[in-house]
Order: sequence, then structure tokens, then C-alpha cells
Amino acid sequence: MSITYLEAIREAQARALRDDPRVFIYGQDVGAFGGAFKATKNLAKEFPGRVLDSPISEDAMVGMAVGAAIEGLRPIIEMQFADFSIVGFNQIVNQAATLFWRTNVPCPITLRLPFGGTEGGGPFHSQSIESIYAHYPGLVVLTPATVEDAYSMLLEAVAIDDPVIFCEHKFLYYHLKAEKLPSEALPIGKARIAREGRDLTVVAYSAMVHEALEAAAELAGEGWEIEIVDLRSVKPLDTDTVMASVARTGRLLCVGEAWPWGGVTAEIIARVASEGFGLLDVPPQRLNAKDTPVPYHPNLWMAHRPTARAIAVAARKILRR
Amino acid sequence: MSITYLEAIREAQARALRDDPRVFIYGQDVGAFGGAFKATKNLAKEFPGRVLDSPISEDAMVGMAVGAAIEGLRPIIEMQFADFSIVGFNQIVNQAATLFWRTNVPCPITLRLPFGGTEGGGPFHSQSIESIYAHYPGLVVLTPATVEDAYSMLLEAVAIDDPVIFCEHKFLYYHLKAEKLPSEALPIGKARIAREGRDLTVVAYSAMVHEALEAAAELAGEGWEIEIVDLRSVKPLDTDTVMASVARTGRLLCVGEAWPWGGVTAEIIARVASEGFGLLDVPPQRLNAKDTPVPYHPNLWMAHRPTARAIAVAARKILRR
Amino acid sequence: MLQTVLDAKPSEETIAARDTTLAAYHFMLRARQLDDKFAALYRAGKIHGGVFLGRGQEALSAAVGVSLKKTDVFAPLIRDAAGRLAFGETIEDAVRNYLGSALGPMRGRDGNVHRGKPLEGYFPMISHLGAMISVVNGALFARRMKGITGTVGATCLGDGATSTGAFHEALNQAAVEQLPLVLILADNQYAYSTPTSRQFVCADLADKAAGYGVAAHSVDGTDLAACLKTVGAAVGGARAGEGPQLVVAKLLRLCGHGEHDDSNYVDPKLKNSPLGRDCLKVAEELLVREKWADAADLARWRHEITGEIEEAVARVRREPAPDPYDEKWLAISSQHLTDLHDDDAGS
Amino acid sequence: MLQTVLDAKPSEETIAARDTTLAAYHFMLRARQLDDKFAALYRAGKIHGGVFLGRGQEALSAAVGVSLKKTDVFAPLIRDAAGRLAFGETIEDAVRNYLGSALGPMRGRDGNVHRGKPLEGYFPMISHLGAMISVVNGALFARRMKGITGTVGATCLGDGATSTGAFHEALNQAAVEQLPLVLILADNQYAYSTPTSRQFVCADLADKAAGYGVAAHSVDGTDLAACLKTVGAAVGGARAGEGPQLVVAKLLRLCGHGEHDDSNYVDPKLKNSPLGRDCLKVAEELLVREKWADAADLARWRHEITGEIEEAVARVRREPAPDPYDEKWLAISSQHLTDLHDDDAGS
Ligand SMILES: Cc1ncc(C[n+]2csc(CCOP(=O)(O)OP(=O)(O)O)c2C)c(N)n1
Ligand SMILES: Cc1ncc(C[n+]2csc(CCOP(=O)(O)OP(=O)(O)O)c2C)c(N)n1
Ligand SMILES: [Mg+2]
Ligand SMILES: [Mg+2]
Repeated sequence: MSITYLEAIREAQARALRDDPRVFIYGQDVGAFGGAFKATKNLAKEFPGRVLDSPISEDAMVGMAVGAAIEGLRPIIEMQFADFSIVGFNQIVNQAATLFWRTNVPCPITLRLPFGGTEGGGPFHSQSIESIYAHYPGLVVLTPATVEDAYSMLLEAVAIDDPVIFCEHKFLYYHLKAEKLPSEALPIGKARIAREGRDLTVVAYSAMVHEALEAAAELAGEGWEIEIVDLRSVKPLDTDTVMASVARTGRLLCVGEAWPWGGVTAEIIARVASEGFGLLDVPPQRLNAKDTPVPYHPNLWMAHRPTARAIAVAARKILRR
Repeated sequence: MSITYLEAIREAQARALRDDPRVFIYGQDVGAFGGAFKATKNLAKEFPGRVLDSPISEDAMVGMAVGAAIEGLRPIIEMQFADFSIVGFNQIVNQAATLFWRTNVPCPITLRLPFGGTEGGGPFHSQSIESIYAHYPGLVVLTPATVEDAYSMLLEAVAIDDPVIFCEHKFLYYHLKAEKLPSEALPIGKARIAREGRDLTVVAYSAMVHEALEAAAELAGEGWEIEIVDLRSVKPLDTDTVMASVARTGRLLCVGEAWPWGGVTAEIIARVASEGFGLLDVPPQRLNAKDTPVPYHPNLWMAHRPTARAIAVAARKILRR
Repeated sequence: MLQTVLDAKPSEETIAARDTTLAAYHFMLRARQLDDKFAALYRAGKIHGGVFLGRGQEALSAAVGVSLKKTDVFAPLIRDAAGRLAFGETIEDAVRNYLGSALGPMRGRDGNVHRGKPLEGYFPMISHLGAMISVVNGALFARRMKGITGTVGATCLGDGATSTGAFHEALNQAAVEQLPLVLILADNQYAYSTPTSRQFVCADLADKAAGYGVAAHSVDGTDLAACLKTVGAAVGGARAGEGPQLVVAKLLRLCGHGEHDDSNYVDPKLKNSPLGRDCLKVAEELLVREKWADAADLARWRHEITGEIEEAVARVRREPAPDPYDEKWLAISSQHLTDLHDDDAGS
Repeated sequence: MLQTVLDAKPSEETIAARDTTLAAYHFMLRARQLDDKFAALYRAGKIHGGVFLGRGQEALSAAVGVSLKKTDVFAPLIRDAAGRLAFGETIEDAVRNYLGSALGPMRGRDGNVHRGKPLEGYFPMISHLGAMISVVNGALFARRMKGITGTVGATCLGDGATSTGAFHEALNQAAVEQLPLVLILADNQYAYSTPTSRQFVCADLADKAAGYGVAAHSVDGTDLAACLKTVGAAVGGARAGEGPQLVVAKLLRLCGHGEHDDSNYVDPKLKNSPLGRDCLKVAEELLVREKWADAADLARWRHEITGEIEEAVARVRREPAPDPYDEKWLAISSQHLTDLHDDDAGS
């Protein structure tokens, strides 16, 4: 048996529905149809009345989740694409994210955002907007990179008493497979060493972890040992694990699929530079997507986002200093 | 005669309307009433048919500006508070910001966002969300800190062929005065040395420039000479001026009124660390608002945002290393 | 003869109407006086930020509050001091929020009209207009899912806020889910300074109901008796399972948008029209006409409430302000997540 | 005798109707065949990303396109291949956009149905449903401000997209500004897999018009003649200064949401109902019945269009793909702003 990243997300939701009567799912086409990506396949049948099609109303979808959360439920909202979550942005950042701080009443909602680029996705079905959410206080922003994390982190997301932006990468949906679902997992807030090495720390998350792994394999052939930190969660950020790795390697490259201005890579470098300056033997570097919308044509798309090749090139520059 | 930051904004709009028949203003209560802050006072009378009250429809307000821009006009949209621009977020980041890149047709719109904290403003009338906009490709994000810049940068914003997020600080509206309007100005994209010094570079923008100046005055009494860089524009960012200053001082503190995760201060530190690592004698530091919504009560608000006192404390720590 | 007996002994309905009207009037009066106090404090520079009054809208707002049960859900807006009190808010909590007391419902973190107690079904508004409706929907949806029946959720909105996408998405959502939502639109002729002619074109906001497939009710918002009847019917309809109910009340805001606004843009014709009547006066005339109260009663109530408010203000002013050093600067409730690693990231 | 003469010599209106119908039919046919070609290319793995067809909606879409002048504004949606062609788009440009040619209108930066030429009044959709309406408003507003009269702006939307806040804000905005907007709602019974019962409750989407104070038109979207008449009247009304016009067409999507979708959720009852009629067949029957064309004509046209499309595809496939090294990776037009300092910030 093998299970994909996408199936793991389905299984996590099935288990959450099974284990906790407070859980329900609301989103466009998530019911009988099973969702645009089939992440809720058969769940409406298995859990009658608890997996509901919403109108095309992202603002009201999120608002309704907040109201249900106040009443003690634990809604999972599926956005058809992360890009469309922007229509519900106000309810996410101003309603959901502020509720606990303002009123002391927790807001346990999980927003599932199929995000990141795929071939032919284009400007409005490819965005990586995790940093937009992470900038706002009151949100937890998760970016699982493995099948196991997709499963365990989604379960933990539903259990957390705060609004969680669950960024699931569309490119990993079908590409990524595992033997079986995990029985235990790192807690949210802990980064993972995806590969050990002593020459350079590459910090990545979500799909970029796999590009980094590929680059590391290539560089291993040249004698370099690259350590890869998979952040898992971009807010909170596990600065400790990053710092410990940089302490070992003295070199840092941060890789993200998002746009270059601000965001995860800037945040990581700012933290390491201000708190772990002395650990760095050479200037820390970062690699992001280009500062344009995500292009449609694969030729452009592959140049727009960081790839294993681009990571290897950037890594070599740092290693040779 | 003296003129306030707010009056400068009014005067810039009057001049833009006078000089360019393509300019018009659209926003809630901007017409006969002259705007919630009176930034369009008397303009509807002076320029009949060109200063229009909009319905409470931020999404449609921005969409309509884009359509008018396509047809060759140069709309100025006033958001009543920056916080409400989030309701028009989709049109800003997905419609306006992508138009030129997708179609080669420029989108010359200016979005005026009264932003930043004031006493008693609370979570929804105080936000500093410049970084949210700067993260998206296709937008120019301006943060004038002086009366002169409020005037000249707004005029330049209207002249620029791209969507400009013009962040005007509500705290400066009445507090800040100048003798007269400027006749010339630095171009957008150039930072300004607001105060010269040799011991530490403080990078700030908007209201924080004044807190930094106050801190510098205090530290001058202790024998420290603080150099203050006023960014003026957060996207594009004038890395050269920052770097040149750090080359002189060897020390860097970045100050912003926005939330700590990501944003301007992280971006500045990431750039300096990766491109100017060798210039730094000690770890670069940053000072942001706390990671919660902006509190209502002044006691909390003054602890939430960086103040001259907090900047002085942070600066001393860096200076003593 | 029979007639005389009936006259002498009022029917049960008449008694109920009297009691409800008197109760509603009391909340109106308390709200008006409370608002006046806030206005005075504002002028004296004792309040941080803005002050937003419900003057002229007390009849409608009180009617909403008294029509609800304590187990219902209520998300009031800026002009709902009366409805808030009727739903159970204390004068003290209102004062606390305006003065930023650490003991207030928002602990000084949020202020003025941004107050509520979500776990008591009393939802605190965010500023973004229209955003509370779908939150009420969610609560009603949750209760239905939990098998709780007979709950109604009410929320208020102005004419201007009908132009928001949030209003549209949420009212439509309530209709699709057939939720017991009562959406009260106070058409007070202006959104801040903007007249309704720049806000919508339909003849009456109630014309919108058909497009959503929800029931519509129109009412003269200056007339307490009419408001009680109409809002009561709407709440009853929602409770009886008839789906969302849209109530449109016509009235005039008898104050500025906030206390900083002299509202000199308001058309004098409107002020002198029936819309410009002061609902409090109208209600008092009703009480006197029906002999449910006389001038002495009215004067006494006023006096009593003044005392209550003065006392509350005096008490609250001695309460502690929030202390930034005691403050937990944490926006998420899962402390283990932030304890782990995030000392502060430069904050 | 007189009758015979009249029969022999068709009136001017009849000629005009014939010409318009034939023109519209041609665009329908071209669109259908173009769509079929895209579907075939998709199945052959020759297209990056999704393919979205307008099958079953060609009559409505073509009616919009032929009712507009080239100087009007048109913002089509995903199912508008016919309207696009009628408004002036070439088959070549459509193919270029689907194949991502560097010579295409979006230069490979955007794809499939996201195409247009803003300076020609042909606006390229962003994906976020409802977002284009206010952009059309802006263009119409600008033209009025510039003193250009007689322009109409048309844009299309599905039943599902009426649930968006953007739809509401924009239609209301058009009404307040009394803009010559024609908003065409293709009520094709589903939004992706979601039936209209989960999207709205009003009996007919045209019921929404009164709430906005705009004119409403309803039409059988499977009937070309009816579409031409109704859409033509709506466009005429807008052009005559009668303000925004809402057209609601009932029909059925005769394909999946996209070509990845087998649409097995569509109720067979609907397929067999009058809504499920194929508008292309209906139009052909009309042409034949009116003797405006015969079977041979239809076959010939089909054949000719097939040739045109095949040729365009063959030609476009030889066109260059976008080259990342030639690409100007710059999202703003003011190059001086980025030249100055921003080499790349880690991109
Ligand atoms: C989305 C949004 N945009 C703008 C504002 C600023 N604002 C606050 S109240 C107001 C006017 C509201 O008018 P109306 O809905 O008629 O209510 P009223 O004040 O008349 O009671 C505006 C524009 C806001 N709160 N939310
Ligand atoms: C704001 C937004 N949310 C979600 C989507 C994803 N989406 C694309 S098409 C579609 C269904 C549209 O249905 P309808 O409006 O009825 O048009 P149809 O496809 O039937 O022509 C959805 C949900 C989107 N494009 N925009
Ligand atoms: Mg109003
Ligand atoms: Mg549809």
C-alpha cells in the first residue's frame, strides 16, 4: 500500500470527523463531489450533514466558521485555491485572528489552502501567500512538506485552539507518496532536519524541501554535505533548530517559493543575523521566486520559482566563499 | 504661514487635479464633506464632478479605479482607514498589481491609506500594513515621513504609471508642520539621511522616523551620534543608501511600527546581512510593534509600538557591544 | 355595560404590550442618557478615540433587544446602546469599555462600541462593516448542528453597510442555510456624510429581500410601538423556522456620525420630516397617552438613571487601567506554540 | 397578390434578423469547434493547465458579442469563446493563449481563458469571480468623464458567481453611477458541481434586479433568436441611457466544469429537459426552418472552420514559446524605480 500527500489530507479529515463530533467541513464543492482536488472524497457520504457545499462566498465562509467556533465547533474550511482565500482575507485577519486577543475566547478553525505552483497554474492558481498570513498576529501558519506531516499536522491543526492557515502544496498532492500514515509525529512548532550535513544549512519548507533535497544529492556528488531544515511551520518559527544547524555549518541559505520582498526567507535571515550573527562564517543568502506574478507557461514558471538546479548554484556560491 | 502633513496631502491633490485633467478622486465621504480626515476639503467644490463619494464598497472602488486607469485616467482612491483597504485587497493585489505584467497596459492608480496608530484607535483603525502590500509584485509602496514628502511623493505617486499604495500616517496628520511646501524633492526610490551620525544607523520610515530622531537627540546627550535613514519608500527599497550608511557606522537598528513577523525590518536586515555582511561590526537588530492587534488603551498602545524611549534602549544595547 | 367592564380590566395582551413597551422605553432612556454621558465625557477629553451615539435609533434598537431571549445571539453595531442594555449588558460594562478599564469586557484592548461577550451570545463587532453577519450565521449553524432549537440570531446594520460585499455574501448564506437570522437595517438616511442616493438606487432597502429569497418587514423606526410589533414579528418568524428575516427601519440619525462630527450636511428638510422625530419623545407621548406613565414618572426615571450612570462612571474611574507590564502580549491561545521558540522576533 | 410580393421580398427587418442570426451562428460554430479542438489537445496532453469550454452557452455568448460595437467594452468569462470571437478576437489569438505562445496576447504569462487586450476594450479576466464587473464600471465611468457617449460595457457571470461580494458591490456601484453596464448571468444550473439550490434561494436570479434598482431581462439561453432579441434589447437599453441592465439566461452547461471534470453529478432530468437542449442544434434548426441555410451550407461551414482551426493550431505550434532568459522579470512599468536599487532581494 502507498498513500499520497493528498490522500493523507483526506484521511486526516476522516479521522478528525470520526474522533471529534465538533468537526465539520465547509467549502465549495466539498460535499458529494469531494472537492476540486478530491481531498474530501466520500466524506459527505461517510459523515452525513457534516461536509457541506458552500456558496462562492469566501468572506461568509470564514465568518461562519468563526461563529461556529465561538459556539464550540471546530470547522475545517477548504478554500478551492489559496489564491481565493484573499476574498475571505478580511474575515481571516481581522475577525478570526483577533478574536482570542480581544475577547479571550479561542477561535479553533482550520483553513485549508491548496497553494503553490504547478505547471500551467498561472497567476491566480499558484500563489504562495503564507507570509501574508504570518505577518498578522493571531494566526498559526503551517506548511507540511511530507505525507506524514500533511496527515499529522492537519490533525494537530484541527486540535489547536487557534485559527490555522494550513498550506498544502498542490505540487505535492500527487507527486509525493509514503508507505503508510504515521503513528507519531513531531509537534507543531518543531522544525525537522530533513537531511544532515556539515557544510551548509539550507532552510526550506513545503515543496522547496524536495528541491533542496535534490540539490543536496547533486552536491553530495561534489563532496559537499548539505544540512536541510524543513521548517514545517512558518509561524511559529522554530528559530532554535535553525540556529543549532547554522552553529554546526556556519553557512545559511533560505529557500522559499514565495515572492522575494519580506516573507519567510527574510524573517529567517533577520533572526539568524540578529540572534546568531557569530555563528555565520559567510553572509547568509536567500532564494525566492521572482518578483512578478506566477507565470502560466512552464518555461517561465520553472525560471520563476527556485528549483533544485537554482538551489545548487546558490549553494555552490556560498560553499566556495 | 505653516502647513500640516494633512494639508500637504490636500494641496498635492488640489495640484494634481489642477494640472492633470485625467485625475479624479473617489472614496467614502470625500465629496462635499471633504473626507473623514478632511484631506479632500473643498476639492469637490473646486473641481466639480471630479471628487466623488463612493458607496461603502472597497472592492468595487478599486476595481473601478483599475477600469478607469485602463481608459487613461489617473484615479486617486481614498480608503477611509488603511484597515478597510483589506476589503478591497483582492482587487489591489490580484487585479491592479497584475495588470501591467499580464497585459503590458500600465495601471496608474493611487490608493491613499491613512494608516498607523493613534491614541484610542484600537485594533481596526491603527494598522500598519505596508508590508502586506510590498510582498506582492506590481505595487509601489510609499511611506512619507515629512510634510514635504507627503506633498511631493503624493504628486509623484499620481504621476507614476503603476499602482501606488500611499501610506499616510494619521499620527502625523496634525502633529507635523512645515513652513512651506517644497519646490523640489528627492525622487521616489531614494532614501534620505534624516540625521547624520557615525556610531549607529537607525533605519526607519513614516512616524518612526520622528521617534528615532527623538531617541537620537537623547543619545546625543550621552555622546552618541546616530545616523537616521528615512526609507521614504518601502518598495522599492533604497538598499544602497542603507548600505552606505552601515558602511560608515558598522551598526544597524531597523525600526518599524508594523507587526514583527516579516515586513520591512526583516527585509532590510536580510538585505544588509546578505549583501553587506562585512560592513556589520555587531549583529543587526530590529524593533517592531508587538505581535498582537493594536490595543485601544493608550497605556497598552504606547507599549505596543516602538517609541523614542524603546529605540534609545535598543540603540544603547547595540552601541555598548 | 360590558364595554365598561372591558375598559376597566385591560386584556392580557394590553398588559403584555404595556409591560414590553415600558421595558423597551426604559432601555431607550438608559441608552439615551448613557450616550449623553459619553458625549459629555468626550467633550471633556476623558475618552480615548471616538464616541458613537445611537440618538434617534433607540426605539429600533431597544425593540431588537427586548424581542430576543438571553439564549439568543446578538451582534449589535455602533448605534445599539439600547439594544445592548436590553440584551443584558450592564451600564457598568459599557462605561468600562469607553474608559478602557482593565476590568471591562475587552480589558482595554478594544474600546467604545467594540464590546461583547461571545460566550454569552453577545458578539463584539469588528469595524469592517457587514463582517458580523456571517459570524452570527455560524453561531446559528452550530446550534442547529448541536441540536439546539429555537435560537434566533439578530444583527444590525446601517443603510451604507448594505453596499458591502460582506452583507451580500452573509445574507445569501443565511438564506441558503435557512438560518433563523434577523437582519435589522437602520436606514438612517446617511452613511457618515453620504446620503443614500450615493449608496443604492432601489426605492426601499426592503426591495432587496426578494433577491435573497428572505422575508421583508418595513417599519417606521421613530415609532416604538411599531418597532416592537415589527421586530417582534420578525424574531417570531425566525424562531418559528421561517428562515432569515430582513427588517428595514426608516429613521434619521439625530447626532453626528461620531461626536467629532457636527453633521451639518444633514438636510434640514429631513430633520423637519416625520423621519426626524425623536423616537424617545414619540415613545413618551405614547406612554402618557396610554396612561402607562405620567410626567412625574418620566422625570423620576430620568433622575434615577442619571444617578445610576454617574455612580457607574465614578466607580469605573477608580478601576485599574490596563498595565502594559502585566499584559500578556500573545495573540494566540495555544501558549505552548509560542513558548517553544518565539521569544519575539524583534518586537 | 400583395401578400405574395411581400413573401417574395423580405422586409428590411427580416434581412437584418437573418444577417445577425447568421453572423451569430457562425461565431457559435467557430466557438464550438475551437472548444472541441482545445478539448482534443487537452486529452492529447498538449495543453498546460486546464481547459474550460462554453458548450451549451454559445447562443448566449454569441448574442452578447454581436450586440456590441467594437468601441464597446467587453469582459468575458470562462465560457465565452463565442462572444470573444464575435467581439473581434481571432482564432489564432485564442489558440496562442492556450498553447502559451510568446506571440499571444498574454505572451505565455497567463493562459487559457485569461486573455484580452485592454486597450481594445477587451478585458482579460482574473480568476476571482465577480472581480471584472467593477473594472468594466471604471471604464464606462472614465468614458463618461472623458465625454465619450454611446459606449456600453458588457460582462458575463455564472449563477455561482452571484454569491460573491464583488458581484454585489459592483452591480450596486453601476446602479448608483447609472452606468451603461450589461451584466449577463448565465444560470447554467451548476457552479462546478454545486447546484443552484446551494447557491441562492430566490426563484429566479432576475429577482435580484429590483434590489439594485436595475432593469431585468430573462431569456431561454438555448434559443439563439431569443438571446439575440433579449441581449440586444438590454444592450440597446444601456446605450440609450437607461442604466445597468441585468440579463438572466437559463441553460445547462453541456460539458464539465473543465475538461478534467466528467460532470457525472449533473442531474439526468436536467439534461433531458428543455434546458438541456443544445443551442447549436436549436440554432441550426432555426436556420434551416427559415431557409437561411441548408444542410449543405452547414456542412460546408463546419468544414471550412475545421480547416481554419487546424491551420491556426499548426501555425501557432511553430511560434516561439516564451524564453525565461529574454523575459523582463518586472511587474511594474516604471522601470526607473526598480533600476535604481532593487537588483533582486533574493529572487
Ligand atoms: C468596510 C468598511 N469601510 C468603511 C468603514 C468606515 N465607516 C465606519 S461607519 C461608516 C458609515 C456607515 O454608515 P451606515 O452603514 O449607514 O451606518 P450609520 O453610521 O448610518 O449608522 C463608514 C464608512 C468601515 N467601518 N468598514
Ligand atoms: C472568488 C472565487 N472563488 C472560487 C473560485 C473557483 N471557481 C472557479 S469557477 C467556479 C464555479 C463557477 O460557477 P458559476 O459562476 O456558476 O460559473 P460556471 O462555471 O457555471 O459557468 C469556482 C468555484 C473562483 N474562481 N473565484
Ligand atoms: Mg446610515
Ligand atoms: Mg454555473
